[in-house]
Amino acid sequence: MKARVTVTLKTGILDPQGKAIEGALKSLGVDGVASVRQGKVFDIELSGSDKAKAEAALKEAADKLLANTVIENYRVEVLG
Amino acid sequence: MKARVTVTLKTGILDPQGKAIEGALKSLGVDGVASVRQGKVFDIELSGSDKAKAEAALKEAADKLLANTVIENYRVEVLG
Amino acid sequence: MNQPQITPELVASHGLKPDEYERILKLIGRVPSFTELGIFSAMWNEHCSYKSSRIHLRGLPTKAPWVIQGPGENAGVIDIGDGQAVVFKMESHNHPSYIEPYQGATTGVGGILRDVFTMGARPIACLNALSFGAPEHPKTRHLVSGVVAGVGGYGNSFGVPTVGGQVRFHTRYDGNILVNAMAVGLADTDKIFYAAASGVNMPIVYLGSKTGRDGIHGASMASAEFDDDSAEKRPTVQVGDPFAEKLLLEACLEIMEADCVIAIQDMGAAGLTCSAVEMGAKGDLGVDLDLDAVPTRETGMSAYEMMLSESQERMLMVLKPEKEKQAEAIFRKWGLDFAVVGYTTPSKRFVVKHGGDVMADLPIKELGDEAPLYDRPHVATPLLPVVHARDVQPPIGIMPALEKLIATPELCSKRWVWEQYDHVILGNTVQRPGGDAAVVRVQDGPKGLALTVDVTPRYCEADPYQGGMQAVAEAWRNITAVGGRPLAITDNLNFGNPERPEIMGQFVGCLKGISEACRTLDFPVVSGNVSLYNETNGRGILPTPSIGGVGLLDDFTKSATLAFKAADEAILLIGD
Amino acid sequence: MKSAVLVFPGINRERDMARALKLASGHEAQMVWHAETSLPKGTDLVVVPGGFSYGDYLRCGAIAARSPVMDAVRAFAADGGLVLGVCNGFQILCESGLLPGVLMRNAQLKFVCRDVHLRVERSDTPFTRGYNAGQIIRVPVAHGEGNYEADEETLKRIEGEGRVLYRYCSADGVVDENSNFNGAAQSIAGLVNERGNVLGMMPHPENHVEDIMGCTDGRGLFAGLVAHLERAA
Ligand SMILES: Nc1ncnc2c1ncn2[C@@H]1O[C@H](COP(=O)(O)OP(=O)(O)O)[C@@H](O)[C@H]1O
Repeated sequence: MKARVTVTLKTGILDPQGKAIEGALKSLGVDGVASVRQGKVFDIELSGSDKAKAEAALKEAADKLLANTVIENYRVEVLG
Repeated sequence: MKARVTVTLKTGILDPQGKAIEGALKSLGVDGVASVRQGKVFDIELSGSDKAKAEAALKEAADKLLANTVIENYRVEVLG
Repeated sequence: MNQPQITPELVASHGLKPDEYERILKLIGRVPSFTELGIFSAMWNEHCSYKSSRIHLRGLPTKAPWVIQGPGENAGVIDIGDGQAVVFKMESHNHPSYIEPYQGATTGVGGILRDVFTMGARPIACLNALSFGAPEHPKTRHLVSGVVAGVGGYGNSFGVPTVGGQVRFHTRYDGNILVNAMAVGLADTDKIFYAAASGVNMPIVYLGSKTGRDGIHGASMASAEFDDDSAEKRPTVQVGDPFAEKLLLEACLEIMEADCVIAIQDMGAAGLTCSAVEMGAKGDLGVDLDLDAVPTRETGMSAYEMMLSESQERMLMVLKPEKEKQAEAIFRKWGLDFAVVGYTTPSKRFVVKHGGDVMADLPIKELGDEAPLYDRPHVATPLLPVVHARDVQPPIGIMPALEKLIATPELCSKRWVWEQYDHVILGNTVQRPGGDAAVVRVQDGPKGLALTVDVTPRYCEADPYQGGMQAVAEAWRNITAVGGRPLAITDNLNFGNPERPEIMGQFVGCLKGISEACRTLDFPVVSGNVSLYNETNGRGILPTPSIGGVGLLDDFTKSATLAFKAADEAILLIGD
Repeated sequence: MKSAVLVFPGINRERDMARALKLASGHEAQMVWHAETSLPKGTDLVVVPGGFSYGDYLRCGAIAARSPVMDAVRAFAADGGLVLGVCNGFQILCESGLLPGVLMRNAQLKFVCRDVHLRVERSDTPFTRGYNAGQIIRVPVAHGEGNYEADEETLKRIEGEGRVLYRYCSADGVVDENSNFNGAAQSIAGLVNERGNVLGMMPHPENHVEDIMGCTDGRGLFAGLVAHLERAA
């Protein structure tokens, strides 16, 4: 099974990287960019075929490690 | 308009980050994880309301800056 | 297994010339298999065989009473007394850094660090010499930021201070940047490890990261000229993993300490092929490899791909059989792969098996010894007329000229570069970047090492012989200026296409100058690297033989720095 | 002073730290491997040194923070034991929940290695008693992600409780935008937990303890710890 966990910064947390990219895009002349926030994706291969179990395992993975829940939110999608 | 650019490593390219995370998840006892590959997401706010134009601008942004097209692929989604 | 037919096109795409292929046919008496063709292409390209440069390199002085190991091993070794040795080498990663600056630079630094710790030394310092195109060239900014971040990214994480180097800009590097990395390590003189295998039926062990399809054809790429569409022929880029390398360092030093190792060799360019052949050939032994045992990162890898993969952070080792379990336990502790992938044999043949089939069976010594050797035609660089100072009208006043000079990218402060490198880690950096040579304390002292990298390509182009001499002399002076006694150098000879007589003339001229200076100063060459074909659309780089010098201070506290210490002191000018 | 220096895969300043501890206390520090589940008996001080644990992949310090030995460190800290985290060690302490907040990428997005000045905010703590309050010290930094961030409320609490011990400043002690080279909130270079027994800091005092580095301003921190523990003993 394939799954994707997407981790993004909570609103209100400063994102120096996103801000720098924002600036860089502007100076490269890319039009219309108002703001950029950077996050991470994890593409995960899972053994087994139980979707509910997979989702639970991924939630555990995100809570325990993939996201720092003090500053980050996450979303789990099992793609099948 | 909101959009998301997702950048992932091309297949075959070594992903030291993914490898380390994979190992950590295993030693944390998260079940069934066979492999992990890490990528990035950029959540971008755009001014204007022309979807096609936005998509073109984001492609340009990805090619010029957000992705390293030598080793990475990217996907652009304009969410409206 | 479906193997491609060996056609002239296939041979050519492996960078082998028709007469070189004839040589292969004569040597083995049959048409090579696809895997064998790959092995020959790896062994016989410029990068591994030094076919254009070998005969000229023979002229370099390589001996002195303090030289323990000259060129020919992973790195050179010199004696600094008290049972201590310094192990060092410089190597280029020019072409990969142009294609992917960050990863090209990281893997360059990683490779040279492996060369040093393979010999049993703990790395204590890194230096780097970088040549970029004109600042206003559209690619320069991207290349500079990628390369500098990559050099730093690897060394900082690995945990070795980067203490010196050079940065230059010139339009002749627009299409071919140079990334030369030097590493320096410290070892005990009685615990140096070499590549030569010994003993029949000894286990050959694969260590480190898994093998993937990285950089296949990388070694051949390093020996081919670029043209406008080389950006399209993107090879699989190698990615550096400094974390894996740090683990590899600690694990290697630990098994060496535990006396498990007979021979060890880093898997650099053309990884498994070059390392296995070298270990066997140097030990007068054959090698049987079973590729089914090689740890791989991707499924379905062919013998050809495994033999040519340039995945990083890997080593090959011949182990004392009775120590196998102990060595394996050490590697497992560090979370690294460990696999017995073959044995030494008395046959002097290089046999590669995969899935039960013999994919290659070649005479091991001839693979290296019978590589083509060229004495390429060369013409001396015509000397320019001597210009006397009295014949030149100053175009501007002295102060404006000075201001203009120190504002050039070439001469301005390089702080913006070395501040991105951790230069204080390990707590031994007595003189940080910014001076003539860096000074690094040896363990707890009182000895110190003076380290520098130098060359002035403009001089080498105007007069290769003088330019070569000057580069050595500058390294000598920089070491002397901080109070060091110059001991030995490593060189990294970066030139254009050697098939052009003018370029070959630059190469030959510079080497003569380097030899002459080294001989006169008793400053031998103990290791080095040659990078040719640095040329795009027929325009070569400036001849750039980087010289990395190492000197010794008996007491590091007596090192001299360049800052004036007080007002009202006399300023002396020495020399002529 | 019996100190334990934690070693995670990828840590690389453990030797620098051990040398500084030895110079200050006369005792060899004990290296403790990440897979251990307990600390050596009689440990007075746990040090989490600098480096790139697990390559700093994922987030700095994230993977190390979940190592077995960190449970022992949490218990040690809960008992009032002294814990010092430097650079990657600071990041690990934040990730493990021993300290609030997070270290983000430097504002200029580059790794920076240079000497910086710090203002010692108070001298009545085990981690600062070797200095005077308001003293300016010079120590090196070497990091790419040392930009301290926490939410408004946490920052207010930290400041209200006087938990910032070291702040980036200029050579003459001015704390402002210019001297705040990595963009850290309130120029925070080092702070303690609520109880005051766990310090995390980005700069490397352990690299400024010998004359050869041209400055010995880092000594005070270690000397202070030794003095504190001797008095407690
Ligand atoms: N790529 C680099 N990495 C580290 N240090 C560098 C680098 N380039 C230059 N430096 C350092 O900056 C200082 C000035 O360099 P350079 O202008 O080449 O000096 P010089 O011509 O006096 O040898 C030297 O101390 C040198 O080691």
